[in-house]
Amino acid sequence: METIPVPVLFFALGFAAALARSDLAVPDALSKGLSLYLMLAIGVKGGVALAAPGGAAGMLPALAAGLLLSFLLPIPAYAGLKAFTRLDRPTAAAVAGHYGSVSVVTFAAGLAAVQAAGLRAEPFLPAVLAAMETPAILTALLLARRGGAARRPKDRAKLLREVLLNGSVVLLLGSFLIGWLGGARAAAALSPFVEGLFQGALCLFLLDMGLLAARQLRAAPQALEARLIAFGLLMPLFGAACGLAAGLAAGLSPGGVALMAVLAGSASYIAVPAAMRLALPEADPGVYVTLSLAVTFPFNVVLGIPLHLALAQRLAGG
Amino acid sequence: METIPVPVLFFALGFAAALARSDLAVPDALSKGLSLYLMLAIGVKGGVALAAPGGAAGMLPALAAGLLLSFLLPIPAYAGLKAFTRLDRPTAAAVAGHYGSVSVVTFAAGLAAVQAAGLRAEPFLPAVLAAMETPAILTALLLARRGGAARRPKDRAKLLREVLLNGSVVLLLGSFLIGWLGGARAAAALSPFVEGLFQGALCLFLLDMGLLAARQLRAAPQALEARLIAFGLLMPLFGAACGLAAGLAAGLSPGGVALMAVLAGSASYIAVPAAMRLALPEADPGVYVTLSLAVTFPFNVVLGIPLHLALAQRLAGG
Amino acid sequence: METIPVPVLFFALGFAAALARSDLAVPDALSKGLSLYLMLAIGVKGGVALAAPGGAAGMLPALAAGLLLSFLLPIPAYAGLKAFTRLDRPTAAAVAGHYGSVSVVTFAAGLAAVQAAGLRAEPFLPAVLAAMETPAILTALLLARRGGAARRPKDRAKLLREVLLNGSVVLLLGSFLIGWLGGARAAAALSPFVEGLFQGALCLFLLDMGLLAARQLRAAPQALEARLIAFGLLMPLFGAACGLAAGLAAGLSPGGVALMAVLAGSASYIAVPAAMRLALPEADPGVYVTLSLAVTFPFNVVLGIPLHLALAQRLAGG
Amino acid sequence: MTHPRKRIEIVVEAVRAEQVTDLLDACGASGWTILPVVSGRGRTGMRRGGDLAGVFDNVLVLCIASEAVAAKVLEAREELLGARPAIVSVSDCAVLRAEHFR
Amino acid sequence: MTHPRKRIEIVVEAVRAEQVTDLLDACGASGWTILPVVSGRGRTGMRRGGDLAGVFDNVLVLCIASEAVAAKVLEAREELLGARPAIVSVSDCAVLRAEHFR
Amino acid sequence: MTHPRKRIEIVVEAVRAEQVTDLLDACGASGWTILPVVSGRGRTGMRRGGDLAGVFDNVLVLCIASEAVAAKVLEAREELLGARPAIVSVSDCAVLRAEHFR
Ligand SMILES: Nc1ncnc2c1ncn2[C@@H]1O[C@H](COP(=O)(O)O)[C@@H](O)[C@H]1O
Ligand SMILES: Nc1ncnc2c1ncn2[C@@H]1O[C@H](COP(=O)(O)O)[C@@H](O)[C@H]1O
Ligand SMILES: Nc1ncnc2c1ncn2[C@@H]1O[C@H](COP(=O)(O)O)[C@@H](O)[C@H]1O
Ligand code: NA
Ligand code: NA
Ligand code: NA
Repeated sequence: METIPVPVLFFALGFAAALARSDLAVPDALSKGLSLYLMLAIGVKGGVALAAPGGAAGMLPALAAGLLLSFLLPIPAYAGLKAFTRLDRPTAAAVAGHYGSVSVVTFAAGLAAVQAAGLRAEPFLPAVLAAMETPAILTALLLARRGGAARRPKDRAKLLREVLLNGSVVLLLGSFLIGWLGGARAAAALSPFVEGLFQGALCLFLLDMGLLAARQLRAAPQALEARLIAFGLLMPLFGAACGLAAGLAAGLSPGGVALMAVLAGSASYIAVPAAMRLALPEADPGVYVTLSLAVTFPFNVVLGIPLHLALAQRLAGG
Repeated sequence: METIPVPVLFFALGFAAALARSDLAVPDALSKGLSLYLMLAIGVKGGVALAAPGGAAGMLPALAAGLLLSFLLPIPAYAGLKAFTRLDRPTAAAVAGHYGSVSVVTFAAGLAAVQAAGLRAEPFLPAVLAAMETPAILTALLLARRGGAARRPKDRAKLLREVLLNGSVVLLLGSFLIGWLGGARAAAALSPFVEGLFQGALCLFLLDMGLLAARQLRAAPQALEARLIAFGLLMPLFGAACGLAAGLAAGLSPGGVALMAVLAGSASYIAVPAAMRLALPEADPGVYVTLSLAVTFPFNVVLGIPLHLALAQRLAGG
Repeated sequence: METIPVPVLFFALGFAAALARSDLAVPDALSKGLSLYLMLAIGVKGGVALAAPGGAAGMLPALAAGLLLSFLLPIPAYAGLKAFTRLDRPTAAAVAGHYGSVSVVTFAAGLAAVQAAGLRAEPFLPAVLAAMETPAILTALLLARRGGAARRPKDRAKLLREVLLNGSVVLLLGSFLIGWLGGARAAAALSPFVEGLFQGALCLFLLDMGLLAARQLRAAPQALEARLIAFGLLMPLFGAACGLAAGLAAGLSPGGVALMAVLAGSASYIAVPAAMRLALPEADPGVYVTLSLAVTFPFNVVLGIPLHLALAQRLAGG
Repeated sequence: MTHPRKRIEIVVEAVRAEQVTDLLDACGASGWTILPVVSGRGRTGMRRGGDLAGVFDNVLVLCIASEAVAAKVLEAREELLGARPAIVSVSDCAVLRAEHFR
Repeated sequence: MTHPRKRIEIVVEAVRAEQVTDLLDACGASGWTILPVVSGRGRTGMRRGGDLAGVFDNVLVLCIASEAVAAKVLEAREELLGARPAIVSVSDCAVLRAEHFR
Repeated sequence: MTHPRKRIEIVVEAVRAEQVTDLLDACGASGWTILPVVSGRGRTGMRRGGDLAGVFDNVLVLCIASEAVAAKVLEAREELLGARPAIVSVSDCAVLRAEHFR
């Protein structure tokens, strides 16, 4: 108990409250506001740190590793789903896309855990986070479309915009850039906002995620088939293992290796579902939202992060 | 003027603005967000303090006193309403339930006043606050149902859930528990959030309460009958007197005694109205919301709290 | 780049994101909440500083100058619009009203720039800001009504209320008064809220303003006629010149002179549009919202403020 | 190509919306949609949401159903309405894809 | 069991909603309901709310009224609409509890 | 004084609303209005918004159009609906100011 991070306790509180059918609820506008805040804060803090002397050392290999992971991870995910579950092709492809992409809040919780363990992490990881959001969507579409019908050009343009310019990527990268441009000036002006409030905002947001996850579990029991749950627990471990390897190969510090594992092991629950709903209307959102939000997210936050952190410390020294 | 607390001035600003029919308004989602924040902050701060050595001393008698007050206060309230006003039985019972229960924001304003007076309060009072929210609802239902119709089982289950697991109780108790489990760790991580912002959030919320109270006064003039207003002013004094006595009997410090009086004298305006609307549809919400929000709440915040504080200092030494 | 303030970079980020049709969006309730916060914080900080010894020196001439500017600036604006554009009378009058009035966020950005330049500003300027919000509305109505139809009395009463008691004036002046009454007490209690968060909240709000401005540009191309754009760029310069002169005449410090120029050069995008939609339904909101929000606001934030600051430092010494 | 159905529209307190949709389900309706309401006026006076407890919020429940289901719903009117603030109206409409509506 | 009434539906600027409901009250309607609108298109182009002043917000006003009241409302159309963005439509419906609707 | 029109009402996923209004525009409708939806039930089960990605949000699209435009819209039903969650209903109404509605 002593060692469970406080934000995780708030996740558990929300989860338990919703399972018990409490009417506790966080207004939509507040959830969205908190998620904007977290992206802004993560971006600015990363950018500011990047501007410090030596901050960019090792960025390119890490970015390349992140892009590659996001592009490639959907392929084993899809293969696994087709081999072991009865999901139709579009739904399997859509699910696979979620696991190549990443979850901002899982990263935030990982960052907090890394810092609580007294480790530092490379400042450019928020840029890696942003870079990993969208490639997986393209892979998922390719997986779904093999032999499928062509899309109308207008839809395709809209989809490309959605994928490349989706709000979270823009805000993350933009804030990162601003933090980097602003440097010490930005740090001084924004520190009470992006540092002081971070933990509190994360707690409130995780409370809401707990509520949403448990409610989703109840709303979409079709995703609760045993083999799907197994996928939702094993795939993040497989992804994290790849992330660990990639982080080590990219020469990151122990904290950075842990966060690469957290990223690769996490699954998107905002950007990818929205893109999939538009691009693959035949895929069942009840399956991919439930797996990502209600199975993999809790698993990562509660068990995955401490595990990856311990492994990273072992393997990378620290 | 010098001595009116700043949050109370914001309440007055909102009240005056709405009376003058200004279009100043706080968005719903923001009010709800602020109220979640206040409960989380009160809970965490209390829990953290409880974890400190000696923090739990005297908790059980205070909890017992709070439960008893919440169960019993509706009875004299109901008797008074039936004797001196013309309210029908369900409405009288519903009103009575509000006065046995408590108001989180009145407690927050009381806490701020206690601290401004240089006093400390027992850290477990947030738990007492949570414990006092719901027993009064059960008493109110018993008062209304004497000889009344039986409810459908499904409704009854829903109602029980609403009563026992209502959002504010769950969040208050959950945050309290998390603060207690997290201890110093939670304090360090969350202090800028739960301490630094508290006064500001309270000001903004009280601004909104002022707007809501004055608008409710204008919307429901039926609650403005002289005898009802008299009830809305005298009942909190009676409740506070009982709270004062209970606090002294439980051996609390002067700040704690003052806050027990504040709790017992306060009336619910979130949890109880919602429960009553479901459980006693025949009761007139125009009466109970107006009395609690627009008569008793302002009275407590402006006059009640300083009065109880002065009395508690007298009677408990300090 | 080094010298562009961080909040302005967030404006640029929002503007660019919306131009590129990203789906980045700030929930309505959050925008409104941030705007309430900024008014509360500006008001309280000003009031607290006013309460310090010597804080009120020079307030009356500045207030008088502000009122005069707000009453009179719509007249040259209207004359210019009638002479050089083809706007109908009600629309020209409505536009003119926006330029006599002021923009709270432009003021906030100006304040941040003044402080970043190491200057101080008179603490009573938030009161001048509040005083300048509404007189311009009356002038605009007179300009529109010359020879026009009389209004129904009920509408007139409603309009007067809207004008005199509009939410931003009430909250600004009320917070100012509370800061002044509360003095050091208010400062101590609210400082983490009104000081610590100010820059961060301003960044988030400017991000949203950038999104809104660019979206408005795309939604109302009729306002993009060359002569209207020219008006939207020249009028703020003319206004700022008058503000500069008035600030010097009122004997303000360099920072104060700069802020008088910022105020006089800014255009309203909340209070005045709402009032004009009610009072002058024949006027085209597509024109006045677009000019104020999407032409003049960005111009002021990006170019106007540094220009006025440089001029003020020249002319007022400092 | 289109098929005749009944369009039932009920304005009711938000706290009581679930009772109404439970009733629609029980009467055999194949679906319903709940829309938010800003404010309303009726016999019980103005109802404008925004109070913290939500007791003054209304919603509008829309249900498209067969004549038979609609008749059942209207018969249950006492349970539906009782003394509470609420209005019910019914009109004719036509739908695509008859198989989607009972 | 049910009684014929008119269902009047008006989409209008949010800032002007109170003028419409005042008119409905003046014409003798016994009630109305205001629903929020996300966005709309009409002669005056796209209207999507979310601007800070709220001038581009629409609402939908729903009023169920007797034939006589509806006729009065439609007669007042100039006052109701003038040059402003707004649409008005009327259809037939049936209500329970006739005494609740004038 | 009033003119007969068709009132088309479509409940559809929020992420797909733009496809529907594009289709209405293409069929020649002179306008439409989008209303928010709190929750709904249909063949595909409960849909309650509030998930962070917005994939479970519905909206209601209202379009008043001439008989001819309405017929075109209904003909496009496959494009409109396909396999997706959505319902379409049509009823009769009358409008003021015919020139405002095609
Ligand atoms: N004639 C009406 N037309 C439209 N909505 C109505 C009408 N009467 C009542 N309502 C709505 O139904 C709610 C409850 O009505 P009531 O039970 O009459 O107070 C009101 O708050 C309105 O939102
Ligand atoms: N044919 C239509 N069907 C449904 N809503 C419409 C229609 N025409 C206009 N509207 C709505 O009425 C508002 C004002 O219309 P207008 O006055 O034509 O600009 C629009 O923003 C739409 O929300
Ligand atoms: N019979 C109905 N009456 C009203 N709304 C319905 C009905 N059936 C479905 N809906 C709405 O249409 C959405 C999609 O329906 P479906 O495609 O059947 O899942 C549902 O979520 C409801 O909001
Ligand atoms: Na991943
Ligand atoms: Na009480
Ligand atoms: Na100006």
